[in-house]
Amino acid sequence: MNALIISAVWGVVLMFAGILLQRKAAVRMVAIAGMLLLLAVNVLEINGTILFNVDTKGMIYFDRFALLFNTVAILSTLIYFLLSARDMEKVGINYAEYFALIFFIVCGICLVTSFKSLLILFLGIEIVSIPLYILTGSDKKNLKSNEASLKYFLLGSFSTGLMLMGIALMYGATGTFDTRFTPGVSMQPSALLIAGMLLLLFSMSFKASLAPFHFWTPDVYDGAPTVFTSFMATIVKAAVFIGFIRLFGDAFGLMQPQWKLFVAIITVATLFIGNITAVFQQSVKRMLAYSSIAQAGFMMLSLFAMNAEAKEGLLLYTIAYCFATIGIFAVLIKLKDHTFSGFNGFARYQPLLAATTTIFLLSLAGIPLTAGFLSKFYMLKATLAASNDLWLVIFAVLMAAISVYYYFRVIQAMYFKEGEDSKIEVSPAFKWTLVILAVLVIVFGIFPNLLFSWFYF
Amino acid sequence: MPINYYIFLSIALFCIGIVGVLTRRNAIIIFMCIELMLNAVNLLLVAFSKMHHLKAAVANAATTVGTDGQLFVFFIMVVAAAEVSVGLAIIVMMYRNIHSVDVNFLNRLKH
Amino acid sequence: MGITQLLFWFLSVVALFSALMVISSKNPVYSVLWLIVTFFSISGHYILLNAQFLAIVNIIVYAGAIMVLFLFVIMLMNLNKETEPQKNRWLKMAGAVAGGCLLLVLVAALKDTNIKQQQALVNEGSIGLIRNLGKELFTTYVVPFEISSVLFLSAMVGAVVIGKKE
Amino acid sequence: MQNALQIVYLIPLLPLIGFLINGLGRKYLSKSLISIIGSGVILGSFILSIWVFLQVRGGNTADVHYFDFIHVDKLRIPFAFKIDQLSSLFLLIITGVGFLIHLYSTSYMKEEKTEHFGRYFSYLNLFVFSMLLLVMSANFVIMFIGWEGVGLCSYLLIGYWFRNQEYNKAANKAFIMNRIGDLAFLIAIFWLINKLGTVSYSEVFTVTNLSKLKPSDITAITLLLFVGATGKSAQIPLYTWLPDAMAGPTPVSALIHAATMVTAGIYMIARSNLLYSMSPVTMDIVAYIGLATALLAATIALKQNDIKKVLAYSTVSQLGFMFLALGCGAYTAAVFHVMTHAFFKALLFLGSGSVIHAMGGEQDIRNMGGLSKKLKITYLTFLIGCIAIAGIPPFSGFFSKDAILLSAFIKSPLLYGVALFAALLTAFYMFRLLFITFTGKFRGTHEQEHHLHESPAAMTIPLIILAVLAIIGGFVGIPEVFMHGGDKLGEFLSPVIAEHSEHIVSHSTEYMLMGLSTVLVIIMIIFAWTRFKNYSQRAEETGLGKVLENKWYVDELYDKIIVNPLHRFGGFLKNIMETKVIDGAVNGFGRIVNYGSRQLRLLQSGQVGSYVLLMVLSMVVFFVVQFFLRK
Amino acid sequence: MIAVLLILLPLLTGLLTFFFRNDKAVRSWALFSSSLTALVSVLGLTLMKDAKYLQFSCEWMPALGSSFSVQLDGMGQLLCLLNAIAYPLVILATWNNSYKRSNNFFALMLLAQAGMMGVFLATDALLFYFFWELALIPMYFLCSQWGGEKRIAVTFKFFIYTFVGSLLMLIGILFIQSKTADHSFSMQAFYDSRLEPQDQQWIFWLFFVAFAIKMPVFPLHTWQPDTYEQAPTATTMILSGVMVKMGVFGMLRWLFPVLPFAAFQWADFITPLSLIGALYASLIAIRQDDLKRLVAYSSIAHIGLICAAAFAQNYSGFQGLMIQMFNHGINIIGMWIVVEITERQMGTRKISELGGIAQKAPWLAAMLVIVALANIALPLTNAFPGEFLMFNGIFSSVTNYNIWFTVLAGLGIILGAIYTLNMIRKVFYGEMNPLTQGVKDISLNEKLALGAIVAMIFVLGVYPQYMLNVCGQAADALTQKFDFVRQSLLEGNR
Repeated sequence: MNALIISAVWGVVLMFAGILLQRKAAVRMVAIAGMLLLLAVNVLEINGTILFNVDTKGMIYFDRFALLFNTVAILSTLIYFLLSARDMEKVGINYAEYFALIFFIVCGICLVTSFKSLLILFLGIEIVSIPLYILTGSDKKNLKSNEASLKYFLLGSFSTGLMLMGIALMYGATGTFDTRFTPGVSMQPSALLIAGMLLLLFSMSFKASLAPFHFWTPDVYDGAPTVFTSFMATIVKAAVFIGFIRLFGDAFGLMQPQWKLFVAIITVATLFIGNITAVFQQSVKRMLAYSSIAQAGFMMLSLFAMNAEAKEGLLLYTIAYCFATIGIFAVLIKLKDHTFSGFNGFARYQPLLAATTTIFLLSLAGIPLTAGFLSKFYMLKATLAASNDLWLVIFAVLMAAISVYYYFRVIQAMYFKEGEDSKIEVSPAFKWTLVILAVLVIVFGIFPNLLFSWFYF
Repeated sequence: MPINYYIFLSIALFCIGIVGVLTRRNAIIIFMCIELMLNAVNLLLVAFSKMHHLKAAVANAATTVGTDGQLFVFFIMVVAAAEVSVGLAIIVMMYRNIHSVDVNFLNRLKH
Repeated sequence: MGITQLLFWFLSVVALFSALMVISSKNPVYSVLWLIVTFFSISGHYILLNAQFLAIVNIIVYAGAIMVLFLFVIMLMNLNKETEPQKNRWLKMAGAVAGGCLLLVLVAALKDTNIKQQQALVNEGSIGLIRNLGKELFTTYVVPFEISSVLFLSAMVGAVVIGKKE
Repeated sequence: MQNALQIVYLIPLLPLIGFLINGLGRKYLSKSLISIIGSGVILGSFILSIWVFLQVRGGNTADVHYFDFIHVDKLRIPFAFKIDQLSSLFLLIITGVGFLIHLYSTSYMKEEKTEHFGRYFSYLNLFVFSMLLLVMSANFVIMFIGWEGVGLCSYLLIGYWFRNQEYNKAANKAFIMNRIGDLAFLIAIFWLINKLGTVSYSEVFTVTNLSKLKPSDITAITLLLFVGATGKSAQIPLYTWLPDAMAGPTPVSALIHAATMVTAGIYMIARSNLLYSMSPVTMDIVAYIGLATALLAATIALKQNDIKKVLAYSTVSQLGFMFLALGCGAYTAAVFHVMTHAFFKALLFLGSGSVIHAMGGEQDIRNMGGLSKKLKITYLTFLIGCIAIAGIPPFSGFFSKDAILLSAFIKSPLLYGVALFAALLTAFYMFRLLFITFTGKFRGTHEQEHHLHESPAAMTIPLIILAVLAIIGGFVGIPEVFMHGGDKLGEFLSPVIAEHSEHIVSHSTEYMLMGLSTVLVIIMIIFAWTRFKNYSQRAEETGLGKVLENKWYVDELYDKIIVNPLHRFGGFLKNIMETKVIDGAVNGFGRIVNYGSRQLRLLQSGQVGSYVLLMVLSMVVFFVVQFFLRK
Repeated sequence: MIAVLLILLPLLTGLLTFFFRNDKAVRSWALFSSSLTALVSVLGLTLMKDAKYLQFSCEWMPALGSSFSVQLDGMGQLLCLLNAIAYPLVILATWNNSYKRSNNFFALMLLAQAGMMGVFLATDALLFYFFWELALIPMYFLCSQWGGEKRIAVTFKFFIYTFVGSLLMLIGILFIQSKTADHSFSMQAFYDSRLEPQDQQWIFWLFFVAFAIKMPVFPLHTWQPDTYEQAPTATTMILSGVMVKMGVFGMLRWLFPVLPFAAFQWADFITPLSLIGALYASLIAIRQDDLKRLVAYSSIAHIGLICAAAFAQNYSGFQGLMIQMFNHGINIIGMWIVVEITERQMGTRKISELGGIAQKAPWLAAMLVIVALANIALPLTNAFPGEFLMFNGIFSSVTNYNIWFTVLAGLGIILGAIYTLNMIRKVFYGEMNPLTQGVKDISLNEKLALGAIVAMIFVLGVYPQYMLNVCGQAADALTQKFDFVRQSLLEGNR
């Protein structure tokens, strides 16, 4: 609750900051301070001190899982600010508003991770989406940005329509919007309920960019200003997954036989399309878009497994994925040329950045000693524990092997290809943040206990 | 009224909306079709709310069961309004740049 | 065949017909007008279901505000002539067919649900009245109500960010 | 009490030391020093061998165990020596003849550069070491070690002049052909281990253990061992390497490819005579193969013009005789022939070496002739050698060969007949060689004639000693018919070799056979004399002669049916199988992924309409699956 | 403590090496640290045999049921020793090669060593997997940074190939772990997990493919010749000398004891496969004109033989291949050193362009001949006892075709003799050509390295018993597993 309210409030604060403060650095400071505050209050809430006592009539419930995820999300956003906040200046003049919107998105994320009523889910998803439409289009002179935002908007509201229809049907079947409707209904689920569930599955898949509802992702991620791509490809996507797993855990927990098959199909399709298509990309940005689809496919395994391990794993996965991707994007933003050849000879001129980028890429590829490996490992473990059909696991693993192909292309470009120095200047602070991030990725990869000691829920 | 009628009616409207989205290429009209879909949902919700209310009213005449459905419709309208403001803004921005609202011209980003 | 039935059928036919006109008429302005017709018929349905509040809101917000906004925009871009070039007709066909399939499938799926005998209470019941709704909204649903303010805020900011000239 | 024979390890150790010194110090030592060390160590082990021999005569045999070479659970392979009649006898032959040849080499190899001189002697010592290991070993594995060791040394020595690729090819050929044999030997060893769990002679050749073996096993093992022997001892089908091995320096040919190494096969079979006696099938095969080899080689030798090639083929054919003897169960006779053959063949080779030395490297006898005047000693000793090999009493060859023929006669008169024929051929081609080389008039170039000279003492002395041995060597095995208990050798070896072929032939027949062979041999010699006493250049050989000159085209045959196909197959694998098929499959997978990627990204058409369409269609599919396909 | 040191030493020194600047210092440092590691491993073999030195275990990921537990047992000890002494030799032999950014080069080399050590030591499946990859990653960078002109593509193939294998293995590990009693990754738990035979049947392949790719066994070998050809020679030495053994080791440590039934039942399929692979490789080697590729293929042939011996699944076979792993490592490194010297001096690897080197470089030739003869397992060289026992194992394996398998394997050694001797003949004997005129004999550091190798060749060839004693226990344990399997199958039939 703390984070929810304060993020909303801080959004407003930033809107005023935009008017009152002239210097952009000051605005940035306010934003970063806000994130720190959010982090603090959220950690406080984990430890049981709730600042605002609001009776939500059981529509919102912050359990440990939600809070932990919120912490992760806020932390990632903080890191994201530290690394890339400076680069938002280049996007447009409404510097403060961007921050405000991001804070609103965080507010929405808090809703999506902790809803107990479909109404809240709906509102949360919308609060997340609408600012994203805007951030996508925020580079107003850039046709790609415009196009991306329009596409995103049209397809997004279309999927909202689907979701609402699903909710309506469910309401018809159960007579309530509460996700904890009586299991008596779900014993012999009516056609209405199933249809509603499927529609929700579709719309959530859309938001999480899972095949075959992923088509908006590459275009939007590619067209949006890279700064914001970084944000929406990581934290937002992860949040949607938490909402996803909540919805299917709470509402449809007893209907697994009905949806397991579809989740499996979607997972396979996502892994396949994401990985295979990424192979042939020429632009790293677009490759990362596809890779985010592929990673989503892996996260989907947690939904398939739907057990405690899966939840832990999803959190770990979020951390690994967000950290690595944010790091890579932060470097990518600095580069002029977003194609693979843009990285040629990078290691020669920016050894430190190259090294950290390599670590992030290895983590994404799921190489041991990085958090990425453990998270994938967890997903596979959870899936195996949940069901005995290995074909899914083996498929996922083969796809992971393919993913190595495109991630390592970047490494090859950086280390083994000659290229001219793309004169980029980075602040020491940036460097050190990046290094710390890389170290975190490694540490979580070797001593996951540091996290698991939190994770008891 | 049998609830099925409402279900079919709203599904029909919903699908008409989808068909509109599929067949038209004017961004504004596509957006209008989406609004149509939302309205179909609204209708359905109201119908369901009345249905549940009827079910509950048998036991107790003064029940308020079903209000939530109608309130949800209210919220949908709120959101729809918000979406419209943003959406139209985006479309206008688009129009400023390429002087067209034809979605077929949205093909810089592909593959 | 009471009056309500008649009204129901009439409104349904109007709604469907106007909806079809929305997607089929060449001229955007006509589409908008047809959509307004649809909304009115839906509002009629609301009244039929004794949900007066929603009926009014529907007319004010949708037909009144939103549709007018659309109309403005269209006028602004003077798209009011039949400019829209024909989409590739195969794609059109495919779209229509796909939508039709979806309709068929859904109808077939939902035609005999366990609630198909149940009735939707028509032209009586008081939950649709503004008093009940208001009470509910500001007691139980106050939190979502407040949250939706955040939504509006972001939408507003967004509209400004996008719309403002640089 | 500590057995006096403990110190036999010195016998192989000395040559090893010599090898190390000469090998490592070949850059720094002087030739004389090298020759002293090289021959000295052999002399040392020769003296030791004599001492050992006397010990054994005194009935003091022993299994000397040093350490466990390999010991994995039940299988225990000790590094141990077996000193008994057989091995001690071979010790004498090897070290004795070996020493003489070392001595001979000191002057024969004078012209070599010092380091190559050192290399030569180190190889020679190494060879003696391995050979000693072979004969002294107390189990098959250690024997195998020596077995491969001698193969290695012969490889090194054949390729001694490594600048000449032909020689190197010959060396490779020798090694690889030996390897083929060795493989069979190895498998036999595994078979023994598998069945008996041991490889020590003292444990294998016990009634209890042998009775454990099924006849089929015995046949298999003996046959495999025999295949091994054919490799080492140049029998059909693996004999072709030996003639090529003449690429090495002549003393090497004398030592390795005549006197010692090639007899390893005979030693091995004699060693395991108990096994062989239990498998008549193998015995027959051995006999026939031996006989065939003897005959074939003899026929080839008829038409060879390279002095060393003739001797080489005669060696092959003599080895054939020995195997015949083994096949007839006359192990003693075989060993006896090994001994005598060692004497006179070494003598002949060294003699030929002397000739070549005198001719300044010329080996083709057609360019020689009338050398008897210039090279008196060489001529005489060579003559003795020829008489010995031809088997004229009382020269050594007579007794051994006669024993073989007799055993053949006992087995079957047919065998005897063919063997006798081969023996006659032997006499013929040997004297052909002798006459063409030493009689008539000189046919070489002028400077060669000018260059002619008798070899130095270091070369002639060994010749003389060997000549004497070639004469008297036979008296250790005088047949019963002449002198009761004359067969000293038989008695001596009786403990190790169970001679089962009893003398069932009457003395009269035996006399008759001897007479017959002797007379025929003499006739042959005279015939050869008439044909070749003043030989002159002949026209190209034709018909059978040509076939013989080309060694029945056996090498060409092997190339055709084995070497070339193998080569071509290898090429096929390298160029087609590896690159196209297997690696192609691997890369193909990558290509498929790439192609799929290129196709799949076309799905991302950039059109909102098509996106929605795809979404709707997949929705429809999902609904259909859920509501109409799943039950 | 020894066990931990063996991992930590190269790991830490390796990480430190990144920060060196001066080239000479880097080399000396690398040599020093690797010699230290060698010393430690020797210590573990001689003075500190006691279990308390050779074992270490502490909590790592309790949540996952995985612990950081390492142990130095017989087979591991040999391979650790190999790994430890290989490095000083390699560094010494390639002392004069110049690398740009040599600090990174040696750092990565040492990291790879740490990884391999870990593989040989780990007694926890997850830990094993970690090290398995840790050994691979530095190799990837080494090869594609300092390799030949086609390095990037080739190395990448190598990486993906191996990575696919190890991922499959990961699934296998996970599956077995989910079947263990206490859901732990510890080796003991794995050994005690009595999987259903029909489960074993296919889990077996998840593991075997991974190991087969690593070894490599025909037909999964095609990455190997290219990689060996393209990689920098020092790396190639490590790859073929030590890393290849990871596959065999993994098989013996993690596959056979865990899935004995499957291992037993697939033996009749895999043995001929690997033997055919050995022949196949030898035949190709006969036709090779490239020195490096020739050695590479000969290595494939040897590994094929080792794999076959492993699937003989009896005491003799296990003992043989255990010491053979060590000896083959030594010999192949020797081969590479010679090849490397030749290439560096002549600037070509084409056998057809070389010849007569022996005249100018007798030492080089002598060393080569010795190493080559060891490579074809001549008696009294170190390879003989190993191959002898392996053959014996194959011959006495429990199958109807044991004789034929032995014959196949035997053909292998004949072919081995053919290509090895031909190589010697063409490269070192014969007349010199203008190219080889300029050859110089080997320098001191190379003499030292090769001398050490030759010394080992002979010592271990004359007295192999020591090695056999070291790994006897491990072989015994494995054999008992399979005796048990055969027993139970017999009873099953009855």
